[in-house]
Amino acid sequence: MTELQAEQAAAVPQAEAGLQRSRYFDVLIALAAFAVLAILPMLTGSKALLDFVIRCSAFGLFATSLNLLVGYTGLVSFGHGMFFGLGAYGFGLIMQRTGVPVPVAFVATLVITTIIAAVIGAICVRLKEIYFAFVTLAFQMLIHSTILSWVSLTGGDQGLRGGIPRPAFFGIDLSNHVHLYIASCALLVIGLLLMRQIAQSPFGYTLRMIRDNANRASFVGIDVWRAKLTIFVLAALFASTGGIIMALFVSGAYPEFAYWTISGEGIFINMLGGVTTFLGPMVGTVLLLILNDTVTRLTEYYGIVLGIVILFFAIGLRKGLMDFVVEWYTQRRNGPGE
Amino acid sequence: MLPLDLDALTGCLASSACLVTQTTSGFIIGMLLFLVAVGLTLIFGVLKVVNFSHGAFYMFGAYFAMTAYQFSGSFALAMLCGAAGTAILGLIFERVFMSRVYGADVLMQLLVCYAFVLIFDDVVRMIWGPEFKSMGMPAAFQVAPLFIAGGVVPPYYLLLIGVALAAAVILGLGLARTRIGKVIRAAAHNPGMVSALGINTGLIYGGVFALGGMLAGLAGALAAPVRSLTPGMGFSVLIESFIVTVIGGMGSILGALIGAILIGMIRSFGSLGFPLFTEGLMYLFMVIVLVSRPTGLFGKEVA
Amino acid sequence: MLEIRALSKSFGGVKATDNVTLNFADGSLTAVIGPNGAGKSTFFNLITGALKPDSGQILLNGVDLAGRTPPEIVRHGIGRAFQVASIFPSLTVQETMLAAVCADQRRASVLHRRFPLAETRDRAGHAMELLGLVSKRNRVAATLSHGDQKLLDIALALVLDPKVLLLDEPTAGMGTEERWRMIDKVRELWEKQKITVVFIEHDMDIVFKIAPEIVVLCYGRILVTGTPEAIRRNEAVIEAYLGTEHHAGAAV
Amino acid sequence: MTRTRKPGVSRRATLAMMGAGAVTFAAPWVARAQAKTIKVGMPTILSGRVAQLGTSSRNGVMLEIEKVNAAGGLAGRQIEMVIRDSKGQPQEAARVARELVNTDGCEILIDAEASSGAFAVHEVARDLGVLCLHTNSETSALTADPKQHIPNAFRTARQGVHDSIVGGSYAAAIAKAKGLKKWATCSPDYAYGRDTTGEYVTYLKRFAPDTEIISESWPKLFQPDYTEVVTKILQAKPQALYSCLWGGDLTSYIDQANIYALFSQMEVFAVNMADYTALTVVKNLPKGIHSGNRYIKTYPATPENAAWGDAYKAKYNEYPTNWSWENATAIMLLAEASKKANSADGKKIAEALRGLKIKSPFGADGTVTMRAEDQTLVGYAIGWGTTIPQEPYVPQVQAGDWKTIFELEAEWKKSKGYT
Repeated sequence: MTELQAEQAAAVPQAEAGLQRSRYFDVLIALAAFAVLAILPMLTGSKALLDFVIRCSAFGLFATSLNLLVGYTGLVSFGHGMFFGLGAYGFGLIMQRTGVPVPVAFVATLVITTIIAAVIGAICVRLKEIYFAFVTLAFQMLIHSTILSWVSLTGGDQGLRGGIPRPAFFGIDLSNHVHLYIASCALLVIGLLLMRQIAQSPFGYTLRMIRDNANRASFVGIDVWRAKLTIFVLAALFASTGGIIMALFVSGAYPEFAYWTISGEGIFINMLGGVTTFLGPMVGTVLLLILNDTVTRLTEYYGIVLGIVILFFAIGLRKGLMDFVVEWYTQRRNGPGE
Repeated sequence: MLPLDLDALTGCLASSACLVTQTTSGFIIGMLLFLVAVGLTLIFGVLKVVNFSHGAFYMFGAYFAMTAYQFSGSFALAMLCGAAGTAILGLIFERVFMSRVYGADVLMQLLVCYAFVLIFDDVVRMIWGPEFKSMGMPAAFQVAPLFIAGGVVPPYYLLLIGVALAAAVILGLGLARTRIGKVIRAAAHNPGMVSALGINTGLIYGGVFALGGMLAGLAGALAAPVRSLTPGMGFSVLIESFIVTVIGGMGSILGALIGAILIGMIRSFGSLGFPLFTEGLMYLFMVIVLVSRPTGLFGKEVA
Repeated sequence: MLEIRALSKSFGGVKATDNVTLNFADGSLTAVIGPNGAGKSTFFNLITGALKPDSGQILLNGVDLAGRTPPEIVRHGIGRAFQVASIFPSLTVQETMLAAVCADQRRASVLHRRFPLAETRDRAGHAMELLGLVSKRNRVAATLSHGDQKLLDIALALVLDPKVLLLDEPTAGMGTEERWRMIDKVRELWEKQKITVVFIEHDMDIVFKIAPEIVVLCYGRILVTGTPEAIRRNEAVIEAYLGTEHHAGAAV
Repeated sequence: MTRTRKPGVSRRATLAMMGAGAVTFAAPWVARAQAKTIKVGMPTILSGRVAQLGTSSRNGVMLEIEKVNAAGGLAGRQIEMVIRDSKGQPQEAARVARELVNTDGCEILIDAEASSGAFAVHEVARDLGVLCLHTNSETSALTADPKQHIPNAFRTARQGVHDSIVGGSYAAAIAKAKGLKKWATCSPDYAYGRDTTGEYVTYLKRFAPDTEIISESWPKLFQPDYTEVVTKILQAKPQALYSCLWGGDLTSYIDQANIYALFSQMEVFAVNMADYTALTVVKNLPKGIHSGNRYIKTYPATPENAAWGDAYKAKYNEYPTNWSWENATAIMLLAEASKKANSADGKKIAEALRGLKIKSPFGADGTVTMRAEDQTLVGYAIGWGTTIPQEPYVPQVQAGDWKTIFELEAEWKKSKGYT
């Protein structure tokens, strides 16, 4: 647990009522969100807006899953992007080479991700703090190097070329833009719901204990290593799903998906949106993508603009947007007296 | 899957001439890396900051040196400008920005550095343009390479090695023996105590960051005659020197030296045996070191 | 019954725990005392699995726990609280208790249900009641006073229903009055819960007042064990310990 | 009207955006319908290490757009270029390309991406069916592989295999004349480097069967330090060295190899040397490096080519690059095809493009052709010569023979299973 998180968490006491809020409420919100997203194509003819939501789904799942590690467990992973890349490559390769139905490829990709994440995680979660960050980064770069070198399988730096075939299944045709959009939204909503469940389950509180004080957690009878490994693998699964959406969106997979910059962007999204609320990373994703899309239209000096925005959050607010909003809201509600 | 050329590797290991040449070049690569990495490790050791913008300082050093060289034609002045310019930049960067995020989350520090990587790259692109540049080798160094103990060494690299070794010795002795060095080490271990003694820790931090920036800038300046200059040139250098410091142990100057030479050797011999997977080898080595000894070969165990 | 048999641990040649053999009867209350560096904390760390002993046995009701990991040892019924309150800063008191009970019920990895689990409420509430934390149950741990954090730390050990409770200086860092309140609490807990309690304590007044059994450690060895009266009269203890520490301790 | 992006304007616009906040955020999804003008979208790399690719591609395009617009545009519609930075990331290239078509209403794409970005844009073109001209990717498979083929995508750039055939035959002639038998290669470790080198070696051996490769080096793209590569080559003692390093990597390599005196010990064949980006930047250019022409205004030695190079220099105060002419050619072809089809419609232009032959300053015989069968550019000037350290840099270029190129290319395609 970093000081920052402690400080922020301490400032936002959770009321008992919040603790009790049932999962049906979450499901209700999720259904409502999905309904809104689903009727969007009928309201607007803008394909770009649908594209935007698809990308939000891919990065949102990725960033939120990273927050399960960073925000909930205190595991700062600099290599989470490898699972994003793994999802994209795994899915793309299975579809290109075997021609199995999409759902089969989807499940197979997740199985592969589980195996690889379990092996890498078993090695990584032994290390603490910044060293965990380093070793995950090293693994990420190792995987990236392997993708570049293993040309016969991955196409090297050119990526998986020739498009990813997407045969229709159950009447869903992912090569149709609207179908892909609806499918991405569904994956996003289901993914968020599942992650929310993880975060609010007893296991979620086990993670919080580990983040706050791993040593104490082990004296409460928690097998810290096992819990860390479990969440590492679970988070990898959602990141992989994000990668699959991205692969479907660009109809290919590229080594950049497994490069450290993807992990860096994930961290950045988390910091932008805030790590102490569940939806912080989702807000961060939307913010970053809007920022990216708008600024690259207006200037080619994108770096300066983005840099200044980062400085504003890091030095000005010193926290993510959602953290800031929640804090401001609680202060207002409680009044200056408390 | 891994393209191997073990024959070339064993062939080289069997031939003394090849062994000497590749060892020499591994050493040279290592010393160039060390020059960049030592600033990184110094800043981490004292400030506990992983200076992600270190590569940007390297880049500025190179551009400053090139500009000074173009205007003056003096190599010495170019080096001085590269080093002094980045030292000032480092001081400003630390005092105005980094000092605001000490004690904050390590991620916040990284973000500030990352912001400046983006900003600095664009600033260089604005000032010097997007195209790559070359400073050119001063006439004094345009001479045939020397043969030292069977290894080929260009005279310019002798200079680089000299500077790198001097930096290692001066930093090592300076930190261990001088009063300032002791204060810096004390600040590293117990900042509260140092400020309680009436020493301005802000000054020390600013100074160390300036020193680290200067070392990166000097490395950039020294590299300018042999490497092309582009916005973003600091990036690959940052990654390699980062690997070096992690392997050697963040904060350890000796570790950076040994780590740099090890990476140099991996590059040198790896290019013979695994020509397409040299980079992968470095990451593999980094994983192995981290897993077996998280604090690096020469890092202090953290309780 | 907790039996320690020939327990040893050394760090680079220094014997921090040297061939210690001790029995703690069920339901006993024992104070462990000794000068600084006597190996008291090491002794606790060995029993709870924070350190692996070089040799020896730790038998709890006949089961050898030596060399096992902390979670395993906790599950066998040895709980501990720390010298510096070791808590979960961002969780509320209640969340802390509920999550700990979850862990004790082997439900720490449950994914398909929502926290808190209904079956954990009674035990969590009971522990908070015992330690007088009920009114503070919605406070975030980081915002609690030092004394309450120590209580929370003990509650965290107690909520697991341990057979043996190890308290490392429960009164550390407290003022005189607060100390007495805390130690009364410890004694009260011991009486109510009927569990074995072992605690480390520096304040001799406290030790002699409440502990029926005392173990004196010195340089990793057991100097002597016995009742307060026996310890008070023991020449070796007076020489090795009381002569220096007692006055210092009393002066606080 | 042509819309160029002046940095000053965009900076102010950026500030305005940051002030205006959410209102402006909605802007990306509001398609700005402007009748009459035809928008041409161009995803390219304008930031990072290869920003020069984007800027010189843009320059090449804009130079021609002015002329085309002055002459009435595409079938009477003025061209408006919309140029966006993809930052060299394939997913961004795909995203930008889609946005250009879907939001900005671009009817044609000039894909000035390199490497994997071009393949990403190719997939977008496949998906959206929009006319797409690849201007920078020289990877042969992009057009040669029938699996990649789509009717609406064309390449107006060199093709790797063409370069290799010409380079291989040129090198073989020198090898025979000078008795160069032992060769080493040193090329960047990515698809372009590996493919181009492999093909080059194939043709070298074909024309000069007694040559052998005794050492291969594969430095990483953008590697800063080439010491181990240089000493490895020196160690192998080859008589000749082939390299397809390019841009800043090539100049770094030359600077570093120079201090090891490598160039005095072997003949060096560097296909990407004869481009002004490298020629003007290297301060101590060794004499007599063999190089393919990338862009030089003295080859083809025609007044048209010289005039084009000078016009470019006058406008942008720098010499054109290989990317510049490739992108300029895209616009020239578009304009001609539109004239021929008498339409600005993408499908009709595509139809007209197939097999279209136009006059061009960059043609080997004054013309270049968009070959119908695989929709890639042929007939462009291609040749090899040796460098000197000052203008004209490559005084004599030995032209490649397109007849031979076509024959061997067909054979190569067969061997790859492409036909």
